[in-house]
Amino acid sequence: MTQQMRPSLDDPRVAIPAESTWYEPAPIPQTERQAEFLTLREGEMFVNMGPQHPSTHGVLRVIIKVNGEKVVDLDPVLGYLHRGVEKLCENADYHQAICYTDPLEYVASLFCEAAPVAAFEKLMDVEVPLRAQYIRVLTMELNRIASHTLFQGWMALDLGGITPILWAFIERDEIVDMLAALTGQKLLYNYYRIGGVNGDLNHEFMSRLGTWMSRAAAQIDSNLALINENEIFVRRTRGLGVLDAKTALKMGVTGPNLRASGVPYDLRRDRPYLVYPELEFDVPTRDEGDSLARYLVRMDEIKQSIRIIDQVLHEMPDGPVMAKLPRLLRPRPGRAFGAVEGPRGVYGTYAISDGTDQPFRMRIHDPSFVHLQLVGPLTKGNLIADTMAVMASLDPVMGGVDK
Amino acid sequence: MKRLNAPKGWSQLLFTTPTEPWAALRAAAAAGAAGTTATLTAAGLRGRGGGGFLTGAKWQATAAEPASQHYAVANGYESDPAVFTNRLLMEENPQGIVEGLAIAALTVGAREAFIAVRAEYTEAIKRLEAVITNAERDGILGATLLGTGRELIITVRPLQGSSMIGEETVLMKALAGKRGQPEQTPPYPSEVGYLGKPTAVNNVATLAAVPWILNNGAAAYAQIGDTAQPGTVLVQISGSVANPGVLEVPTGTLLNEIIAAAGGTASGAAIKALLVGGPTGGFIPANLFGGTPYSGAGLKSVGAHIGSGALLALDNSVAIPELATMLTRWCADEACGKTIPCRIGTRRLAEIGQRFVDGLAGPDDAERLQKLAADVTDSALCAHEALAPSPLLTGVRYFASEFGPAVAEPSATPTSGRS
Amino acid sequence: MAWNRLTPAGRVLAVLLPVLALGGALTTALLIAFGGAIAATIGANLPIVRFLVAAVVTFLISVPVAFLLIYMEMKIIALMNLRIGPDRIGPAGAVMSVVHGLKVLMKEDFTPPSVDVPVFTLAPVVVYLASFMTLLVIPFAPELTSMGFELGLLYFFAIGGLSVVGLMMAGWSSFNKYSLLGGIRAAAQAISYEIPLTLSVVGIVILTGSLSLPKIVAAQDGSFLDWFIFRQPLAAIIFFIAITAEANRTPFDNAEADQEIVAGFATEYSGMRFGFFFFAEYVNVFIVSALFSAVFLGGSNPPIHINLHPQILINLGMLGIGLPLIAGLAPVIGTLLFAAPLWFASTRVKGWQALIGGFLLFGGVSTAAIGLWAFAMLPPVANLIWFLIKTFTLVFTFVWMRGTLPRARIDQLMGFAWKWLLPASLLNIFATAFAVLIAGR
Amino acid sequence: MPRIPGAGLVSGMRLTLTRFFQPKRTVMYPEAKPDIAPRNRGRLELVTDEHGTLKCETCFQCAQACPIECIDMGGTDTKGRFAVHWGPAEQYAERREESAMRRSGRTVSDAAAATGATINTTKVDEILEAHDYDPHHMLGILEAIQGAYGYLPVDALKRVSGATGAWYAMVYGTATFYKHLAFEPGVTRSIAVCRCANCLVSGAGSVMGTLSYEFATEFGRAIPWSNLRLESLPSHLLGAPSPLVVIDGEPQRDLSAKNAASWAAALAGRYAA
Repeated sequence: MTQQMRPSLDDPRVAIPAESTWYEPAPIPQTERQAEFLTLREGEMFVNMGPQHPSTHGVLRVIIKVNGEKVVDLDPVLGYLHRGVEKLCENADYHQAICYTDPLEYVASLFCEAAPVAAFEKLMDVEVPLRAQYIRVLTMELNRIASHTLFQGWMALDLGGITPILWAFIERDEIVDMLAALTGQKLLYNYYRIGGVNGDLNHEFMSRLGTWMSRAAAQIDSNLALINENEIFVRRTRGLGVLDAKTALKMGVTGPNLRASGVPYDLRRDRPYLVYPELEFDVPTRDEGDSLARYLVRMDEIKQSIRIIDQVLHEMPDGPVMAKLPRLLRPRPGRAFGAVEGPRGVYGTYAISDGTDQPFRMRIHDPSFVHLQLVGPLTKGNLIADTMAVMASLDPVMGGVDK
Repeated sequence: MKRLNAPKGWSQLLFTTPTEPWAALRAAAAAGAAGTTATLTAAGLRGRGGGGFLTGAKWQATAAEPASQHYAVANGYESDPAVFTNRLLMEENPQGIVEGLAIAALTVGAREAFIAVRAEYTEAIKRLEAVITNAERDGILGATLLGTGRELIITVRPLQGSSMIGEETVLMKALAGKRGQPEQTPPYPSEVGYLGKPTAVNNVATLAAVPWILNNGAAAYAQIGDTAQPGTVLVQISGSVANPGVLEVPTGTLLNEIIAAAGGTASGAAIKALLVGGPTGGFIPANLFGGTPYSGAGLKSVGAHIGSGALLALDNSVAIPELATMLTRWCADEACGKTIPCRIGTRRLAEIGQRFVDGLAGPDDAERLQKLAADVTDSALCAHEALAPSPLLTGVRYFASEFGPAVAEPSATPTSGRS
Repeated sequence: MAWNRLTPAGRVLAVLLPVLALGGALTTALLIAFGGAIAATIGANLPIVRFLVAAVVTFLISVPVAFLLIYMEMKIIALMNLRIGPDRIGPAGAVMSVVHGLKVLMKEDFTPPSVDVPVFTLAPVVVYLASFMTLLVIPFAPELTSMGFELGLLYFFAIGGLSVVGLMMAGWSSFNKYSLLGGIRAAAQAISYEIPLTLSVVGIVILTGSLSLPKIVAAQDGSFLDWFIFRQPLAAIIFFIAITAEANRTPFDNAEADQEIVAGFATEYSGMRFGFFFFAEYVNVFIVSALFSAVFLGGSNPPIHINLHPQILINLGMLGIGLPLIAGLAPVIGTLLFAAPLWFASTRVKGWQALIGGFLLFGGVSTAAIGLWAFAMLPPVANLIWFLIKTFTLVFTFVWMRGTLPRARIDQLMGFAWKWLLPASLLNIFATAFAVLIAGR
Repeated sequence: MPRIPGAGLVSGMRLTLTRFFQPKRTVMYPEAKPDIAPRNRGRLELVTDEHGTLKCETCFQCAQACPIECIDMGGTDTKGRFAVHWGPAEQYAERREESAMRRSGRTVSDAAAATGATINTTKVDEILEAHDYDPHHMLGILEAIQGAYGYLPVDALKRVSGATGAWYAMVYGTATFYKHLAFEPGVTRSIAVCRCANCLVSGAGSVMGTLSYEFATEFGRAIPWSNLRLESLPSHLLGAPSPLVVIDGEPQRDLSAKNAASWAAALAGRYAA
């Protein structure tokens, strides 16, 4: 009489005597996720982080397979913030569509407006007045600084330092208050219009900007001193999550994450838009490609942004801030792609018009979504704590990822 | 519509003009507020407007409420278009009503009092005003009340435009010239009433009994009628009876006796049902006439209420579902629109009723009717809404066969939504 | 019975007074009957009684200490963050942490369904017990040491190491992967740092020849140059780093790294059970600071001995009948004296306001005066104050570090302990032993 | 990274200690309000011009343009009368309400107001004087105005609102609530049907059903393009036969339960002709 055998519960490859089925029936996986549990090896376990977790930047869910502290595999689960923005935009007219794109990137929402506005302007062949272009550059660079300062705080917070985030918020609040004086809102500005901007610079904004500019560089430098030189911080980020230039280009990485890998690609210089060709600025790059490099590239960009703002304030011409446009916009049938260089990478919008007052199709490209797929490859083999460091250094914003 | 002669043995007091005018007012002034309320409480006089509060307790609460001013209001506004009990009372016994209101004002410490009357009742207004003018001339009312130096101004206020004004919170608003929509109670008008001040609101039928009680003693009143709710009430009986008219009956009189007092059926055909309480009242089938006393508790147990005091005798020529649906539609049209279950629910109730009438009712309409009625009743802000489903409910309860198979089959006696 | 007419306070009194009277009478009777026997029993078992009293007292002071430390942490970090921090409850928000404690007490004490209930319930108790039991050997002052026995240092390390058991229990029983990771991290970290911690004080043990904390403190008597931090600087650095890890403080707070493993071993805890972990953490901070100041900063010794013993002690018996008179009149006269300037300062000040102000001022001034007198005249008070100053300076340093530094990674942390601290502490032992040998002491 | 190990940590510690003593940036919110720019558009509100008149014209363009439909205004009550519900009464102003009435589909029945003409308000002033400008006598005032003009002119309501200090919304609400108050000028004739239980039993229901079907309107409203109103009688006349139908104040006596439906159809036919 041969003994009946069955696969073990712990390891399906091991056969054990089947008597045990009397009290331990072999589980039949109902879902793909359950089936994954059968692949666990000795000493491994799944740890489910998020969608509610202190450091998943919103509602990201990451399922980590760990062996002790070591990350064996990592699976980001998206969609907890999905609102169907593209579809909403396709059911709104061209002006209304802009306000749906704002909350995609709630940290630097001006860039998410700028991309569809650029696409629509190409679609309608609108000439934006020069002053409006300067104002756009000014506000976008301010927003970039706000975003990067906040990134610095987040990065430190994810590594366990609690003070930088509060200092970062002080800086960010000043910029955001300044933009609120101009646009009327602190978070979702909804300031750019097809053919210009909604309202000229006002005294309130200019006075706040002047106060801030007079000490911004020194203050940000001083804030940076807390963690840039810190041994613990540097040791935790140096050499962590190294992304080489080839992989980065293959994966479609853009923005500071790409420049930290040594590829000097910046849309502002390489595919110029607005008045960037007339302005003088450097594109900071680094060759290491690790988390520290991604952090430092962003900190260098803050200085370049301050430089751009300085030039814009000196060169801004007088004139109208809004092109003459009909009330109801009905572009000719056609298609257009507009893109801007944001604090996280290239924000793009691809719009197709069918001649009505609503876009027939509107596709939104968000860099955070692209960068999030790097988390897996970059963290495998590192520790749980490094997952947070890598994720923070990639700086994803879940609003744009889930759209 | 006329007054009917009551059978022998029924106490008649509301229409009796006091033999000695203003004696009760003087007695009340002598007894003081506490004495008056004690007498009324001992007599067991309860409000005739529907709430059934002890009048003495109500006045005591109003007087005890600290405020710069108190008011007294006589509610002579009849909600139902075809009920004339109050009108008859105001025309025949204005003296008793004015005196009762003066006693109320004296007790609660009011310097101003109103009699709210339907603007159509020109004769009643004339007679009430005559009494007031004479009293002011004699120095009994007006600038000096009974010569004490306190003032008491009684004004007759004609109102019209909405049948909701009969509700006391609505009456407060209508008097103040606002939209006639009810308010959440409590606070009752005895705490927050006319212009936000404590106000004693009483039906004219209640007030007319007050001088009689003070003249003849509390014990005499307490012996009349039902023990829980002593006294007499005014009833208007109409429909297929031989002598339609207004009748003063002691509480607790059986419905049978009331029909008999009105002379029985007019056509000789048997009375199938009695609609008790006006448009928001309930149908009572003939087999319950003998066992149902005309009192608040007695009527409530069979799904009806005293309401405006209207009794409508129905013979076999009337289809109950059709009448119930029309009454519900009246309730829907008169809804003030403040409570949404009332505004929309009564309309839906009427639609369900119409489906029964047309024979289009679905199998679940009976259940839906009960659920919706329970919702409307539970969310009620005023009596109108709380009672609006009762025609349909009592119709379904007692005349299920007329509503067709959808209602008749599920069970013999479907429970009412409230219970 | 006029019970209904009594106020609540009156009812309490009406119940309490007879009970107290009865209890007092009974106690008196018992004392009269068995007083001698009781006294004899106490006298015969003095160490046990002493231990019990000390345990109760340390348990009672551990809670206010935790409250004070929580408040310090909130306030200091807030100020470093350019915030204001707690400021609503109490003066400068000082009562905030007490309110936090009350809040924790009133929260639902939830036991998740899958946990190992006995272990889950015991874990906070073990952790809290371990931390407050180490308070017993802290030499607050030579006269104020609860249990100044020999082997005190060893006792401290042994009992302090017990808290790891509690953390492991919490992590294992919670049926939560974060808790498990947190518990194991805590265990690994504590065991690794126990070794450099213990080895770093061996040099001092060699120098003093004793494991008793009072004796170590006594060995540092003299000026601040006699403190062991100057004689054993390497040991002091190792010891400081090790106690930071022992107390689970930033940058070594991996066991409850909220950015990584939510709340570590305490993830599944709520209500007062979480409160016990929380309190234990802060009591631990106080204890390790106290230990550092005792071992390296001279404990209760003043930095410089200044002979400030003015012989102005009034012989109270000399006053005779005047003593109660002065004791009674001094507050009245003092209050009036302090109230007078307030009263004359502004016409808007009402009489009673001036009197209350005067009384408070008098209270403050007289308390300060008595405190100064006690500091000058009573050595235990002065010693305690020096000890607390040193301890709280260290507590401030810990909070300051929390406000500044990010967290070290767990492998770097372990590597640091085994690759750097352990060799360094061994080096320290050899150097000290060699020096002692050379000096011939 | 600095050469000396730990120097970075120490410099960080030094920085936090300096910040420890620096002035704090907290805004003590309930006591001190944050510095909000005048352009801030945090909350939807109705703004007024320099004369205190609301700038909103109730053109509904904002509600149409709002992509997430958070702006809404207007609605109908059970009576089929228009009632604006846009925020609390304090946000109303006369200009808004009129245009709300005008634009929301309800024709402004007051032709004078619709064309911008005004009425002679001396009689209104007399009535107000007689009622002592007391807003608590609103019902009496409105009834007197209806008595004087035959209907309630919008100008008169404005005048009442201005003189008594009552919100126009309240005046308007009161005027629309009570059924005996009418907005339509020139409606002189009425067909009134009693709806008491007696009459319903004896055929008033079928009269009403037929009439409202034939005239395509509800009871309580004017019949479009005519000077006729369908009313439900506020009270039954004493001694009238049932069912009771009153045409222009004249009780109709040739009705009974049997012929009610055919009688109503004949009546409607007569009026249609």
